[in-house]
Amino acid sequence: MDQIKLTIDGKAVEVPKGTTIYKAAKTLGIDIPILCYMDLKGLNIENKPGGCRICVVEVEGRRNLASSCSTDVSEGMVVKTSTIRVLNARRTVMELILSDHPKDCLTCAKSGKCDLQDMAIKLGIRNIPGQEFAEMSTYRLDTSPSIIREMDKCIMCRRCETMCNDFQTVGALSAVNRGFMSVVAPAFEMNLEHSPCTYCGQCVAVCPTGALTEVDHTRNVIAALSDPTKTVIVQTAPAVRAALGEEFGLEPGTLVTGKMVTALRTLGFDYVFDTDFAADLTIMEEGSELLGRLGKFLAGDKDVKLPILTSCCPAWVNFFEHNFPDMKDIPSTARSPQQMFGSIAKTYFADKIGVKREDLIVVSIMPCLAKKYECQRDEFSVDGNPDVDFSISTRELGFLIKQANIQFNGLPDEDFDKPMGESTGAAVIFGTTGGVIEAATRTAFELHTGKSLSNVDFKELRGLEGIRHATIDFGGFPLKIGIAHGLGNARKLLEDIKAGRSEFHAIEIMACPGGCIGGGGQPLHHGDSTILKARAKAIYAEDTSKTLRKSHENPYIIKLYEEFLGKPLSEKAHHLLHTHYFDKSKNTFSI
Amino acid sequence: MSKYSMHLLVCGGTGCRASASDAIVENLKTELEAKGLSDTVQVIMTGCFGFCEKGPIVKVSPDNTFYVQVKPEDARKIVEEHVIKGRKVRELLYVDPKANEVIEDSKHMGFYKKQIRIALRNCGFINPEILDEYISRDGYLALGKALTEMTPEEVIKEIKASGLRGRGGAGFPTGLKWELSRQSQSDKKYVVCNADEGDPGAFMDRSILEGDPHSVLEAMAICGYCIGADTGLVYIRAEYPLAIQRLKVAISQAREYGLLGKDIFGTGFNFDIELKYGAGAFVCGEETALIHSMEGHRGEPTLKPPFPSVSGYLGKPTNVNNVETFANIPVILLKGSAWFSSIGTEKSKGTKVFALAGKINNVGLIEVPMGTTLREVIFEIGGGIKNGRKFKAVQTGGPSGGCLTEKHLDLPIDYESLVANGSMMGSGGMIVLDEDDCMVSIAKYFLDFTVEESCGKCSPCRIGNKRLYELLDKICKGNGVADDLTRLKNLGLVIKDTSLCGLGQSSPNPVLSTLENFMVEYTEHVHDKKCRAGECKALMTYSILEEHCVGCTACARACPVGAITGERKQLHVINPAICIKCGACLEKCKFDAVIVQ
Amino acid sequence: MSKITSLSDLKKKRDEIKSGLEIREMATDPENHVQVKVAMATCGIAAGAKVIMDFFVEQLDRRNIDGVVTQTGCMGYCYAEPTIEVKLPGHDSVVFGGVDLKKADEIIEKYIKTGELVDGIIPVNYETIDSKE
Amino acid sequence: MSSVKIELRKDQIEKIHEICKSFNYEGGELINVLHKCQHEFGYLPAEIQEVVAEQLKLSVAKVYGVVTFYSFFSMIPKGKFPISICTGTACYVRGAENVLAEFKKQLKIEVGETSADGKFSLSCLRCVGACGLAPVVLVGEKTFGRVAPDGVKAILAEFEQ
Repeated sequence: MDQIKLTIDGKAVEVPKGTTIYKAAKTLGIDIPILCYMDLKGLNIENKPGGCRICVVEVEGRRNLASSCSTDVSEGMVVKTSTIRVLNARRTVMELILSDHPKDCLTCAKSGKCDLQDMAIKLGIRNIPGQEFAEMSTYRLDTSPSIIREMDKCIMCRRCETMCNDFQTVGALSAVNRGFMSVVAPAFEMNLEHSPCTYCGQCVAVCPTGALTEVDHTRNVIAALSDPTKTVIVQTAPAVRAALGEEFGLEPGTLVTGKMVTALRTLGFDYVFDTDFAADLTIMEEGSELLGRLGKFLAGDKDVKLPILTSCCPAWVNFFEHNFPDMKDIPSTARSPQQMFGSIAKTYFADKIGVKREDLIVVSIMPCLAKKYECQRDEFSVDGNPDVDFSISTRELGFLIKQANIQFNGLPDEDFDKPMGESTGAAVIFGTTGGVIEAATRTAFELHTGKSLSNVDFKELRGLEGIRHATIDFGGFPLKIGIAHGLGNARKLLEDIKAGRSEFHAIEIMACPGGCIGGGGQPLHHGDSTILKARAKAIYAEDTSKTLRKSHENPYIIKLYEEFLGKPLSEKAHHLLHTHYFDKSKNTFSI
Repeated sequence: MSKYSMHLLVCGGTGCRASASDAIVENLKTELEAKGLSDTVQVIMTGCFGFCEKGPIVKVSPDNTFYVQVKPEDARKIVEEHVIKGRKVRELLYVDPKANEVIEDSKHMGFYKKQIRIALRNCGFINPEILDEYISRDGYLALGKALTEMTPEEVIKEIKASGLRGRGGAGFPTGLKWELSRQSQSDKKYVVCNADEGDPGAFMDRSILEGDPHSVLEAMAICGYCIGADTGLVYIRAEYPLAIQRLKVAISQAREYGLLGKDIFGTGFNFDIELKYGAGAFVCGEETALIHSMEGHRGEPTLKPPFPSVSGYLGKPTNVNNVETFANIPVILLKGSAWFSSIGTEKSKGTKVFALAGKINNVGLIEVPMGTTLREVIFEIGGGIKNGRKFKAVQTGGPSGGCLTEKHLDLPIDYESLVANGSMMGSGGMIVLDEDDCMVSIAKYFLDFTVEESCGKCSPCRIGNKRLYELLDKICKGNGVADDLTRLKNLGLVIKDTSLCGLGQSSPNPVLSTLENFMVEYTEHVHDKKCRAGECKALMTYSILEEHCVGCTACARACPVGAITGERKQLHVINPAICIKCGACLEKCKFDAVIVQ
Repeated sequence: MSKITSLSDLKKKRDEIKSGLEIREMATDPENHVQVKVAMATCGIAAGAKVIMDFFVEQLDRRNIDGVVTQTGCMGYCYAEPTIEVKLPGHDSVVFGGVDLKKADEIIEKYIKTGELVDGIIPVNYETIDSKE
Repeated sequence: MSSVKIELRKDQIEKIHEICKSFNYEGGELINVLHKCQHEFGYLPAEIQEVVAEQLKLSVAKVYGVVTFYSFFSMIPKGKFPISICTGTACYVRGAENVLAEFKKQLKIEVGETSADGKFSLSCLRCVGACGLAPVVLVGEKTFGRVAPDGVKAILAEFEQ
């Protein structure tokens, strides 16, 4: 590749052609402030509108300042990143942005984690000249089951739009209006509820301000915990343990499973369980479904629906209900681990401890915002009582722990309660892309071939490539597996299936980049994709450390089937652990 | 046929009229009558000759004698000497100031060289809906010449040598643009004509498309030949129905003649043109925004580079020029680059079309060589200021431009001189302002426009222009403080310096240039709470003149807030603390007793 | 309409049209063959040019004047719309501004019929590219 | 945005389908499609935008984003006699603002609104290019030049019957 020589702040530097000034400066250790720019390396997500104009620098020979995030270097370029002219411009632009931004930082959900707040501190903004005469753009507050849009706080960085349209191809959001009143919104500025939004929460995950945040359910959880008539149990999703530590300043990728359990117990949960238990259960049901369809296929049944698609990601379920309703009989009917957990908890476990369904409160800790919506779906409740009462995100758990004045980093490690706290390594890897299908493969292989796997690590299924595929030798039968994370990638696979081009037998789909580790409810990555990689590593480490690594070997799962469900896909299992899907393509403004 | 053998044409333009051309007509008629000549010599009042500086004007036809600064009493002399004896009245003849020569035949007057119509050469001459009329004026000859006698490189060389620069704004050299587009390697390229004239008060491009659509089509085909494109797209404002209709007619006629389509002039060159419609967004005049709009997106600009010549419409190399630029091309090829570059100034060649409007007598479309002074345009071609008011400023370049003042009147107009003085060529709107125009309000007007037209993508333009507007509004409402003037300037400079596209980079110009040239008006608004033009209502005070007031009570009854007190047949008084300055009393008073200061 | 397939075709066509125009100009009754052009751009139409054009078409016919009325683009005199140009054979063309129906009638009756000028002439104040050599 | 829901008739939906078809269902032709639809229906209510989005395989949000970007597109039905006041610079300096204020006063509506009886709607446009006639007002297809505030009543009266 061609190398370009240039000078930045008096220092010579050589970078490949096509490098931006911002990146070239980084190689010199010069950190030019950025606001709207976002580069999730390795995931192919770059937001580069050049809109905020905070990153402007002086380039010799140019009339105007250049935005360093979006200007490529050229041979002999002389760049100055912090002249008086640059600093004045940067400060004035920041004052402008703040002049159209609410000042309720103290009570803002993003306080302390806000890129805009950080930038105001960095630039030493102490007052906004002329604020008293400055009109602010205001928009209607939009509260959906998962996400709150408080667009008064939008700074038009367009990151959410990039995630929603380019990466997820959901198309719920677009920049609307023009000029001062321009904002990112669903069609007709309706609420997200009336849009094709999947609640994947990727808009929230990248929003630099408090414009997009999760609906806060921590108050409901506190109320439940303080109600003496209620038995409150909690389940924690696999990806939470690999990220929660970040809320307390721990290095990304630090596993905090034990501390998390202790913290939850300290908060007052009567039983601290693990969604991983339900993940093992999912594998039993979904794996059996796969084997069933595969058996029919091998027997020559032409009508069998293959590939089978995983169904544990609620944003993905919302996505195909909106966009591919004609294919709603392809995904597995297995409920997600969160819902399987709730369903078993409010039947099997409630009976065990002799608590009435209404008096048992199930809380889930999820890396996900779509889970908030999922647990509110009508089909997951019995006589109006939901299987899972409240779903809170990893971030909300962080708030709860801080609120309770628990010194998280100093907590001892404790174990989950039994029976629904026991899990295998196969369940843990549900938290990262490729994990569900790897777990399913471990079980399905052994059930199909009757042989025991010597090596359970299917490395070919791992990685961060948006679409991956692998062929596994299933005792002579080549099982073709596809994996996609990100709904845009999922869409490609679905279009292939629709067009009859798909060769896969099974496909795993996760809505978020990296799978649940990159979920919309996780600690904010602030545009640093190495954080996601560290979390994935932690997940695989936990898997390796487990003695049991195949779902069908989980003794409490075996017991559950013996005592309660019978066998996978039994009538009872169908009733409690499976679901059906809806056509939501018309669920918009009018048609 | 005519019974008259001689005509005396007296200028009836507003300027001359003010200096007694009516009396001249009257006197001429009386003189002719007295001499018994009223049946053979006709006196006619005409429109403006556009030479108001030397008015009143009397022209004698058929010998083209041009008398200047004629006084009513000169009528006798003209009749006795010129009409009867055939001797010209020498002291009334125009003296060329440069050569110090008396001009006898007005055809030799420099004045008539003030306007040269190149881009407008066919406007008003041909029927735009009949291709034959265009052909009769050498239409499509330049395309034929290019295709059959020249290589694309030779054509580009010719355009480069002509010195033609983009007429839509910043003045990028057209030949160089074509060369860059030619150099881009691609299987598909596009030629785009930017006909999204969005400058409020400019209509040059529309007039060309309505009056001479083929010249643009021909030039686009030439451009296609040069850069290697077979498709042309005209991006035109949907608000221009007539221009759209004439373009459609022109395209279909050119196709019928084989001047568009396949194998043009039997050379194997294919080129066809489609229309794309704008939908009312000023920012779409910016190339990248225009391209996004053509692709069906919001017309938001993106950073350049990459330039459209490398990656434009649908990611393909795209050459964008505006209507007036294209309209110049065929003439350059037919008459040669040397001819073209002999017109204009050192760096700005050829002519420029301006839409002259505002407080000027001859509102109109004019085309002058680059380097013509503002004075010539305003006071000669434009016929001076309406209603004999005093000239204050001229705004060029629309919302991206600035206000030039008295001291700039002798400035030769070209790209560089306008920019150096805080304005710009822009697309060619030229709005003349008089003493009744408040410069702060004018700046506010343009900012209002920019705020409405900002796409909202980058923060300096989205929020900064809004803040500029608010500051100006505050000043106009009498709430300005000294600090606001400093803030206006800093904010303006930062918006210019940091905005993403040309709209934001030039939007503060109306503020900055008025600050520069009319600081005293700003300080009057801020410190003295006074608007000398009387435009800022909030800064006016209403009072009643004792000597005129008859105590009729009409004003008190009209006042909606009860600010006026006074008994019948007694002096009435306005309480300034209650007065909302609505002007109702002023309207009602029959005795001119209410005054506004 | 036949296709133009070469440069010489175009030139031939141009020359044909030109001579054709001349023939039209020197019509059967050259003394009375009049050409009227009405500026029909948006500004002109907004000011009422369409009505004026219709008037000329109808009235030249009704008053037995051998003439051609055509539309053209903007002449540039926006302050004086509607604008028309009248060319009498053997004369330079004359532009009249601010033409209303009354003025149009006057133009027909006086200028076209007798060559007598009427008020409202717009002096031409520009050079064409052909005169600029 | 408009909160009034309308029900598109079958033939109207078919008309939109036809328009989209004439542009080969190409997403890049969105603006041309919207122009045609607005020409056909007079305005672009949400329901039309949804059909267009579905036909061109675009998100409704994107279509709405485009509609709200361009001032030519309207989501509110225009009055029987749409009044447009030119607020281009030439008209502005010749008093267009006062003329606009008078129309607002007479009609008791703001810019972008339609009078209660559906007769008049008020909008501004930037330069119709008839600067010689400034200030200029358009009512439907008819142009009024050199309009003064006291002439507004007469203009409205012309269309009142």
